[in-house]
Amino acid sequence: MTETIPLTIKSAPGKAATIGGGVQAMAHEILSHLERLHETGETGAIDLKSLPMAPDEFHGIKKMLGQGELDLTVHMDGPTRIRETAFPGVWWVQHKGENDRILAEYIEIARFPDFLSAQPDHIAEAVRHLRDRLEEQSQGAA
Amino acid sequence: MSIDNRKERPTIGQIMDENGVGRRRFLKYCAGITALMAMPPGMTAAFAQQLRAARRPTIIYMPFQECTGCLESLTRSFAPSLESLMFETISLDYNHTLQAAAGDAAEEARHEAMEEAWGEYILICDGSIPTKMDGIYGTSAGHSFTDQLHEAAEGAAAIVAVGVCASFGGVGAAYPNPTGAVGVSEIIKDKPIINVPGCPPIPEVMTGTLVSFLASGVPDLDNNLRPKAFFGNTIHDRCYRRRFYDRGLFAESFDDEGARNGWCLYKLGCRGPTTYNACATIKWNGGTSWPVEAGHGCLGCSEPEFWDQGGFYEPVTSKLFNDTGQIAAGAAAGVAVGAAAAVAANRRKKKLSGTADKETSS
Amino acid sequence: MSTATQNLSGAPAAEERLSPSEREERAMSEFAHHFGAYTATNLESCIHCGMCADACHFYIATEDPKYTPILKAEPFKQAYRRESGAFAPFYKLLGLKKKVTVDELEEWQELLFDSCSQCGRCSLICPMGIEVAEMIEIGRRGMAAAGLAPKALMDRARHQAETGQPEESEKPYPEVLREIGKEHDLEVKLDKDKADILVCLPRTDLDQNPESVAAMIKIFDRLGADYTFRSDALIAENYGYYAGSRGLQKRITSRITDAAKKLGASLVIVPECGHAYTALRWQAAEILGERLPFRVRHVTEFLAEQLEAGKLKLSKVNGDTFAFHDPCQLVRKGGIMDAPRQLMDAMDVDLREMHNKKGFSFCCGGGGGVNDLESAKDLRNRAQTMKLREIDDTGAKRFLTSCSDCRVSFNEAGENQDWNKKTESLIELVATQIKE
Amino acid sequence: MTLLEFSRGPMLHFALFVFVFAVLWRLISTFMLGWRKRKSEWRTTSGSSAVKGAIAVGNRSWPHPEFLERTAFGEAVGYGYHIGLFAIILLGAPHVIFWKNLFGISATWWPTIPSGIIHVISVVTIFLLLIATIRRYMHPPLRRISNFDDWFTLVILFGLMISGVMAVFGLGGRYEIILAVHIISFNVLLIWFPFSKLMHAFYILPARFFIGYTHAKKGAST
Repeated sequence: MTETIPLTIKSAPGKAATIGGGVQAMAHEILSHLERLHETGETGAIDLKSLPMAPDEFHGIKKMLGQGELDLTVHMDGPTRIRETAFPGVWWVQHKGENDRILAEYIEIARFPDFLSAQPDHIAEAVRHLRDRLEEQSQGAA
Repeated sequence: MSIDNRKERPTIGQIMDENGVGRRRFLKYCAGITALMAMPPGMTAAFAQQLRAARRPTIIYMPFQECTGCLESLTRSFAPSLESLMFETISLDYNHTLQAAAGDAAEEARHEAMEEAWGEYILICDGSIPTKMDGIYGTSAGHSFTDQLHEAAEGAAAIVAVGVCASFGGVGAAYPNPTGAVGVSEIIKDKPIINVPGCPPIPEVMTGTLVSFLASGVPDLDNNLRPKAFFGNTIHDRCYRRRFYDRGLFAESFDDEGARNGWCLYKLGCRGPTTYNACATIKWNGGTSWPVEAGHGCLGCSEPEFWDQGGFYEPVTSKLFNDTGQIAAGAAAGVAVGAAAAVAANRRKKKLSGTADKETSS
Repeated sequence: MSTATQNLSGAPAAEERLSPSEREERAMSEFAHHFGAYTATNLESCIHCGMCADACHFYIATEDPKYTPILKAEPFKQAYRRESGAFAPFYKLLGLKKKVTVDELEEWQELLFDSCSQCGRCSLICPMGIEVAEMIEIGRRGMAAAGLAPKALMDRARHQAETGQPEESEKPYPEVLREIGKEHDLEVKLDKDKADILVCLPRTDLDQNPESVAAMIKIFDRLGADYTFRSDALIAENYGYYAGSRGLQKRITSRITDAAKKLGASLVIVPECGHAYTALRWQAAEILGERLPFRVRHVTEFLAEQLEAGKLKLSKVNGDTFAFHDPCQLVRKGGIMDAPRQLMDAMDVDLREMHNKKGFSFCCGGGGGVNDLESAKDLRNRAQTMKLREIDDTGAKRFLTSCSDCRVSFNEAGENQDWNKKTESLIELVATQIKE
Repeated sequence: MTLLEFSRGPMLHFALFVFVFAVLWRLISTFMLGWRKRKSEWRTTSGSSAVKGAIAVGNRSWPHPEFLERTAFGEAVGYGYHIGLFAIILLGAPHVIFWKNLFGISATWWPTIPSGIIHVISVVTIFLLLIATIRRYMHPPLRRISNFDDWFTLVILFGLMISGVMAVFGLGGRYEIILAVHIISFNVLLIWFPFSKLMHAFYILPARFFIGYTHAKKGAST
């Protein structure tokens, strides 16, 4: 039982130590979120836009997190890109508006990115819609 | 006016559905807004839900002593996209400057709009209000600005003071303030007031404030009544040049090596350390750039007494001693009093030591 | 004022009859006499760093904070702040500095007399460069003026001013001197009318160390100097200085200076006594307010000059190792840095230096009149213990010094603590090694 | 008028006035109290004594090794916070700007230390001041001779240092308020200066010179 289970990753995580303190701190924050997700299922997120980061730090974090299996782009008033990092459960989410302007960019720690899930109020409405449809049908049948 | 003539208005969610705006498009828009407001990304979905449930607001936009710069800024805030739709949704029911109607027709339209949403509309004020000589420095439709403000404020759910003038008096209140100009909060005391200062304010901050008010009411405010979400940090705290400050690297003039290297502009009068605003993160012109990035220090336009903080090119810590005469007078007086004290002490010594000296001389 | 003259007339009970307010007034008056730019700079400079405590043998020996040197100067400082400092009127008006009261002065008597030997080590450590010892000395002067100096010192000072010797002795000291001469088969040149050199003697040597007196006579004889002792100016010590009384100190000093002037002497020799040196070498001219028409030299200083001039020839001491105690008043405060060592070098003395030597030497524990105070006995014993240990640490067999007062102190300490060394006089050693 | 404007406007003006006025008052009155003419036969001439006096001004900065065993700790702490304070005040970038503005000089030669180093120095200096304070309280002679002057001066220094650090690190409230508190504590320091032990900054020169001079004349140890 000593053999390690290999993670399926596209690019190996970079070495954070060579980048600097800011990246280290970020890595620790992600780790604590990830532990919580693992133990309690609680999700978390870290906003990247509000952190005053130097470009090299930003790239340092990107490099450290690496690239996982998924890399989706959704076009919707500009591209929204959702990447799974080399650490499953850690997602890199970037919303761009028209003209490639970044609206929001954050790291999400969750089983699945919230943006892609159906929201409760959406679902509530879907329940209503589907019920209406069925009623229409049954009325039509009658 | 009373609440009897109020009209039921659709929710924002309904408007979005009518315009065929997908839910994820809306969610994405909200992600942008929450990011602007530095809300945790996990809050986005909840925020979107609240915003969808909010009713389409009525907005009354009242210009006073203003230059239309803030309105220019506001109307330029949106690229033709979902944001513009949001803007239309919260569009102005009354605005002097933008609407086609003029004169009595305009006044009538305003009163109608106010009546239809009495007690629920948002009043946006732009410009300072002159108070000297019963406010005759600013009148419109035969009423002074103060009277108009009082009337419009009465039926408002909240007031948003847009720009440094409406917030704190701004340029109108600059020394010597001939018209007795003040900000809205000096006159209206019984309504929630949100200040969105700046000259002009960042457009995203204006819409962000409005949207967050729609979703969850009056946001957390600082002691200058500014939303903490946008005005919680200084420019200096969030400045990308901060690390040069920390390393003691400063531009000494606008054309020196330091300026070319993009070093800290503190010594050139940057007001970053004492200015609370979101320029460093949200930036201007759709995130293109902002003053410090363009090589000029912050002027501190979102702060009270913006115009009276000393020269723009004097550092924050400056505006110090300029009266050398006073120092010289102090020095001269010190020497004189010191000499007098010594003379008095020597006289006292002679008196006190009279016996002792006699003792030794005997 | 009548009280003043009474004091000077030396009526023993005069100062005991003073009322508290008279005492306060007199202390203030004496303090005021010392107000000036120099003392002011010293008093204004203190930053209360407490370092002077670490220089003081009395503090180091006891670790009692009240022995912090600058604290001893407090009455004078207080008087200065209230009456002479730049903001004196405010201190006075707002009551920030109270008048120096008799109670305070009485409290300070122990600090100013028992626990200060005027050794001046504190003045060396002060990072601000304050002459702490001098400020304490002024404190003593205020005490003396107020009639609050220890009776043991005051009585002796008055006696010395009146009669030339501090206490009645079995025989008058000139008589004692003559007998010592007879005993050692030496001719005593006493009371010559004219002489180039006036030599004084410590009364402690006359009382306790006749060998030392004989050594002085022998040395001056061998040098063939034109010298004399004078009955009216025989005793070198100045109890007026010990007690802090400016008036008495001046009268006692005048005995020597007047005699020297009468003799037409060009040189006055201070014998092995530290305070006598300070009193005559550095304070006589100041207290008399005139330049002295003669030079004042300590005997070691004089002998070193003779050595250099080739007039004094010394033979070598063999064998033993020596330690030497630098008397504070001669070395640290008096500036006789090299003379004793020049003499020892000439005798090829195998000198083992103490850890604190020359200007940094610890006091013997009994200088400045402390030896004369019964009340100070315990305190000085504790300081002496420290000193004896330092001497023993040198590993030297024999122990030398050049001050009779220090010898008194070391002898007392030696007796108390069963110390195995005898304190010897440098002059005696020179006398035994002097070549024909 | 905001607190910040008050602190660096009228209050600073007032504090500077008091400082210059009272410092000169105290110094002038001290040095005009009269000099005694000394009459002893000196070992050295006045000229060479003056040289020795000047040397003593520098020499006293370094303790004699004989005393170090007992005083090294106190000396080190004292030295430490003095160096710290001077480095911060004279070489910290915002302070340099402050002085330049105050004196109206451009002084492009005036160097600054990178803020990161100043931050470290500040924290160390506060720590050393704290040790000095504890020592003043714990060390018996120090405690015995300490008075209001000593304690109050420390309070002001702490106020100054802590508000400065808080302003720099953005702690405890809004920057301009903390900055104002910082400048106000500086003003209080300026006003307190001439009446307090802080005057040692001026007296240290003449006092050391005098002891060097008078001891040289006697040949005594300095």
